[in-house]
Amino acid sequence: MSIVAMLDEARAARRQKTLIAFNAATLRLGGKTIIENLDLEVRPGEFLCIVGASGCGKTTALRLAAGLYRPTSGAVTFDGEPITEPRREVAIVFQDYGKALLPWRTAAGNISLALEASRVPARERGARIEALLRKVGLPGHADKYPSEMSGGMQQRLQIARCLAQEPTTLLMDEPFGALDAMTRQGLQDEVLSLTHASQTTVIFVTHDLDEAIYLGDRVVGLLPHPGRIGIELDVDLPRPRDQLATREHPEFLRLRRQLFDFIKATEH
Amino acid sequence: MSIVAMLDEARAARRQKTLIAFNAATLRLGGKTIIENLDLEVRPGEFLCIVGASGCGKTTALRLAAGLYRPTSGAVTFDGEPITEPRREVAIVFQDYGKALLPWRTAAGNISLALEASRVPARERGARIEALLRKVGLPGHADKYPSEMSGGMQQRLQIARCLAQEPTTLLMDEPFGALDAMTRQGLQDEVLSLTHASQTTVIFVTHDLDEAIYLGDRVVGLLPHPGRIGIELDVDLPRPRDQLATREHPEFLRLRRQLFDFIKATEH
Amino acid sequence: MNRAAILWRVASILVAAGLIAAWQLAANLRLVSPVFLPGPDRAWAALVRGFSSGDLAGKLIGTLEHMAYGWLAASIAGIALGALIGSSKMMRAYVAPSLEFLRPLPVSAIIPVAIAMLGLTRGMALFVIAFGAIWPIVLATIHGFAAVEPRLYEVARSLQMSRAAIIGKIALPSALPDILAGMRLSLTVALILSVVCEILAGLDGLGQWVLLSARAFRSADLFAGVILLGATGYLTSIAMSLVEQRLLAWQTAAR
Amino acid sequence: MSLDRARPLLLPLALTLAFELWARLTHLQSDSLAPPSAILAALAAALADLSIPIATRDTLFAAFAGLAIGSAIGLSLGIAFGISRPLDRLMEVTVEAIRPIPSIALLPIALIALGFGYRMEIVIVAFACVWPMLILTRSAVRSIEPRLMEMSRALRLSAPQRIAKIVIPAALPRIFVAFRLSAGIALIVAVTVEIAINPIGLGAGIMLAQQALRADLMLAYLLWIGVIGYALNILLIAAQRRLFGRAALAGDNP
Amino acid sequence: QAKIQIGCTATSDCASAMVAVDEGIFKKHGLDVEMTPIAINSNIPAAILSNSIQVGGPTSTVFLQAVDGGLDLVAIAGASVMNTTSNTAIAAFVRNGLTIKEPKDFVGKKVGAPGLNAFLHVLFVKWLVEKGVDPKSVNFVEVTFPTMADIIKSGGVDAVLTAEPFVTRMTNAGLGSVGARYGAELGRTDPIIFYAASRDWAEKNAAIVKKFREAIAEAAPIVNSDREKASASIAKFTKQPLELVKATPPNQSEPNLKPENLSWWIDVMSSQKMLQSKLVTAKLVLN
Ligand SMILES: Nc1ncnc2c1ncn2[C@@H]1O[C@H](COP(=O)(O)OP(=O)(O)OP(=O)(O)O)[C@@H](O)[C@H]1O
Ligand SMILES: Nc1ncnc2c1ncn2[C@@H]1O[C@H](COP(=O)(O)OP(=O)(O)OP(=O)(O)O)[C@@H](O)[C@H]1O
Ligand SMILES: [Mg+2]
Ligand SMILES: [Mg+2]
Repeated sequence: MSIVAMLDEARAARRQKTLIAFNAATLRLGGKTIIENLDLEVRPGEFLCIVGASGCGKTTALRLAAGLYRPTSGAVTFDGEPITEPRREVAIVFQDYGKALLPWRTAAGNISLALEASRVPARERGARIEALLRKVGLPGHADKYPSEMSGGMQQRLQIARCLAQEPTTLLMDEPFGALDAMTRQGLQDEVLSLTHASQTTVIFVTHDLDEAIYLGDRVVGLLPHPGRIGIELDVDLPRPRDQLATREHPEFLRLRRQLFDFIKATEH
Repeated sequence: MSIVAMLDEARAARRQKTLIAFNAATLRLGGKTIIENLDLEVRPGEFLCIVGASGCGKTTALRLAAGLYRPTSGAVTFDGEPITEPRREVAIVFQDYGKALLPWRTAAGNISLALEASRVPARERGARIEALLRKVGLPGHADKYPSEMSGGMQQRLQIARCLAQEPTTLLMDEPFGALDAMTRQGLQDEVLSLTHASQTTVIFVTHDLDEAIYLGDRVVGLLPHPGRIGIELDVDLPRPRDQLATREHPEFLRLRRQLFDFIKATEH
Repeated sequence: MNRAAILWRVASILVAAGLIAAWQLAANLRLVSPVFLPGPDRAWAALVRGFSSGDLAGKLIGTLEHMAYGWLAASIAGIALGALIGSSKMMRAYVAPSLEFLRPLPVSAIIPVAIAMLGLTRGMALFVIAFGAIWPIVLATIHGFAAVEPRLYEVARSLQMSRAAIIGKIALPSALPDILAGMRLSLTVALILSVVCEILAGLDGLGQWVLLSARAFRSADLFAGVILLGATGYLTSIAMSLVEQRLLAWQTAAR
Repeated sequence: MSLDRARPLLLPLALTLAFELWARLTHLQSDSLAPPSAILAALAAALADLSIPIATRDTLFAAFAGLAIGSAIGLSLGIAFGISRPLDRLMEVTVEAIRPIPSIALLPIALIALGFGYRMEIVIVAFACVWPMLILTRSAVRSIEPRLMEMSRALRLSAPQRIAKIVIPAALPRIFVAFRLSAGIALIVAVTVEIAINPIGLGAGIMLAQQALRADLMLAYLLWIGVIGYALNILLIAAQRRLFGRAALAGDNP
Repeated sequence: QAKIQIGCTATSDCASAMVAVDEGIFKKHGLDVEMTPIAINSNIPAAILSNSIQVGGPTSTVFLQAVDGGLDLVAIAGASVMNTTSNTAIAAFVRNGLTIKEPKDFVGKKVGAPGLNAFLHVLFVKWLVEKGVDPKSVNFVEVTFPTMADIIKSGGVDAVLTAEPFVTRMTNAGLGSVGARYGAELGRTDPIIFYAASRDWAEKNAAIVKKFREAIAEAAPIVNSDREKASASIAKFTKQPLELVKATPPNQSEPNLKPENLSWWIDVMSSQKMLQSKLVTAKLVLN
């Protein structure tokens, strides 16, 4: 076996193991270090949740993974290659949903944008848009403009658009922040089943510890000033998860307490 | 006693009892009835929480109380008079915090806006701004532009601006939606102690049932399509509330379950 | 940052130099009669001659003065007018239509009327320059006012801000990018109109120089004037950029 | 209702009346001013003998053709400069130095290169229309909500898609302002070129009236140009409403 | 039928061509002529060069400056010359409240000329020089004919260089008085405007030039003798009211142009530093 072939094999193996990797990634913005020396690997198909105090750098880390920022030093790689630009197979749900929707397009039009981007023929779009709207609980709202929708509806619309992209990787920044408990639980299960079925890799930022544990294969807690990893917990809860059973699972409660203590300690 | 005097007295008594009143308030927007026949009275000094499924009309109801919408029929009164315009003693925390901040002013400048509006002399502003920033957990961020702040930080900045107004009535629309558990609990207690000390009336919209019960004197649950009252619960929990004790109180758990069932039933 | 800015400027000047070289080539190949299109070499020589032996410097200063005053007047009046119309339904109903009627009137046709009403004075010239240069600012301001995020107006209402405060603290800053773009446009309009006024109303300035050169078929002199106008335009635009950078710092922070 | 409609006319009517009174009282005698009644009479006469309608056709043809060409160029450059910082910086000196060149100074060259007629006028109008379009479009593109641009990157929209689906709709209200401004400028420049050189259209009419010392006719032409500009503006705003509906909602009302 | 376009400004100087069109004289000589109104006289050389017009009527000053600037133009026929009538029509009109008794009273005054370095201005400067006044001591500004009355009335300038019918109109309106009949005092008979073409065109179309000359020669006497006809043609071409045209005699038409007729202008303009090269009169007129 030649060395080249061996190296190739080794690379393939590594690739198998990590899809997105932060290697000592550091980001400075406006003269301040927002993220410092972040090391983090996300495996293909993994559901990774990021929690942390407000302003600790969760959004920033997600933007690095999305290719919207480039690290000042260190590297962020996707499938072994440095990320320089957003990729089509990666969908991003922005935290400020109100700003990420096209105000001049209806709900259907906003979803259609993603379909147009991946050149889905016009006649197929209608049916897919309808299916997606139903998935996020917005059937019958296709003709509303974002300005005529409530905050939670806008947020769900943004999620629908990201799903329309049929991404292999989903980056979600507090996607359920504006939703009531029931709607939120419904969407949690929706996202879980969708990503499980298609083996989608997810990085999920949330401030809700229960949600992080309920959804994640792993939960990472960030420390602020500058953002770095403070805790990393593997979630060994059986799948499929269940809103009642999982949340009452002793392991769930143990992890919850652990995370809670971590967050509490980071508060100034 | 003359009839006029009697009527006057009766009115005074009623005024004592209600500060904001919805009388069969109905609102139609874009051809749809968003709120229908809403009857609701808020007493002075009361802390009223509104919950409900996403898109059920919570924000709309709050905007009616704020005077940003006028009812299509029925009336919304403040202190006995119909509300036609926002009042200075009523502060509003908007749900879409990102849009409600002036992007060309720093954090300090955004708070200063409220002080300028109530003609606080320039030399007093600095100290008050600093105190307010500390109160919402943003000390040292005075010179940041909103675009340089995280979602949660922007949300807290908006709250600080509303507090700067020194309102007698606070209308808050999911003010803590983008905050992590710890920051959120801190601010909950902050708001509770502030409003209690100054006898501020609060209408508080949230999708977090625990939060609603923890904070409120009363919780109202809205039903969607069109928005109307579906449940009304008085919260008989001792004050001051406590993050640990209150949340473990049996009455808390009972109310929580009741609300949860209500919300669950409203979901389609 | 600073070094990058200088490098960019140098690169930009190189691009312009390339165009000048193309102009020289066109002149050398006599694509257009040299009587009408002199090469940059001849234009430059005429420029040097104009400064050393003629009174080109005086003419330039005259034009700069007309431009500056006219532009200032247009800016102040334009922003005020735009703000009034943008924030008042009444003004929109009663005054705005009349403005739309005045807007397309060409300055060259206005001048005789202006002379008849105001006499052959500097005031007349400044009025005419301002009249022509006001429109980009008025339109941009009106639009800027209309495009303010509605949530911000609601914030202002709930703070019970006075109308003046709403204009000064919400609408104007929000419209500032639009207004500055309008002012940038009207700066060049003012420069062009200064020249036109000098030509049509016989005021002293580059316009006269250009006119007399054109009449005497001294194209090199004419292009010396044109070069000065270009240089003036570029320098004022740098000044505008600096102002924009300062006033719109928040916009760059957002990127 | 009818009163509502008349509101825009109130101010001009009042001014006209004042002017008429002033002209009567002072026994106005001027070669460049005339009382409104005389102006209206001259306008009616010139409309009746078709000299104004024909001139209007000539002027509008040149103005529209120049406007179309100029704003297309200005729009594309404005979008390109707005999107690409490097391009903008590279072209800065060139653009800013060419922009202030008054076309009136270059008229003789244009005349010699293109001769009398539509061609010369169209070229000059187009030259003048490029700049407002370029500057305002560029600034409009720059102030698009950054999150929208990020979203378009995340969706990996191709460059043409990004321009057609995000940039232009987002900048549309401002682009329309620029277009309305350009339309006014096109009319102004067309008439100016006609006054100075080109023996066609409304400008030539003004010129001849001026030289014939027919102040009333000259002002009638001016009045007519105002009417055309006004109508043009109303038309543009109506078109804006129709074509773009909500997208242009942020635009201003007439 | 050879087709040519003739470009003239709205004055009576090209009356011979206007009459030739109206009376069918051009047609008789086999020329299909279209008259093009030109706004500003100094545009004529450029219009000729772009072939928008083949023949134009530039003033002597415009023509000589154009040739001096390098344009290859030739005069092909005479149009109008100064004579006693036209010379007395020229005046420096002074506003009320100011009296001018002698030339040096103009020193330090603001004088409006309808075109700087154009016909009336050059003549006036020549007159000042002849009367021993330094033209630099007079402050000249440009004032177009239609605005003269308003500007004189408002006192914006002290005097304007003008011609009939403006002199009479302004006098009748009581706006001031004639300060100097400098045209009459100079008493010249040199050409005001003549027909010119590009040398290239003229040499290639010698036959057309010949016909043109014949037609002009036939029309000129009509202009000079039949004021009715001349006025009608002028009014038609310039769109000026007929009464206004009739009120002033048209400038004298003179179809013959000799090279030496231009030498006076060359001298005057050279002394006023308006010409930079040495012009050879023989080359300026097509023989
Ligand atoms: N463009 C910027 N320039 C300067 N500082 C910035 C910028 N963007 C973010 N920051 C700072 O970086 C830190 C992290 O911000 P980030 O948005 O990543 O927080 P977060 O963890 O997402 O918080 P939240 O939960 O409130 O959304 C904050 O302190 C913020 O002020
Ligand atoms: N301007 C409008 N025009 C038409 N419909 C509107 C408008 N604003 C809101 N709606 C509709 O009114 C309903 C209630 O909206 P509202 O914003 O009050 O909901 P909400 O209870 O605040 O929901 P959320 O929790 O998601 O913020 C929604 O169905 C929405 O589509
Ligand atoms: Mg965030
Ligand atoms: Mg809401």
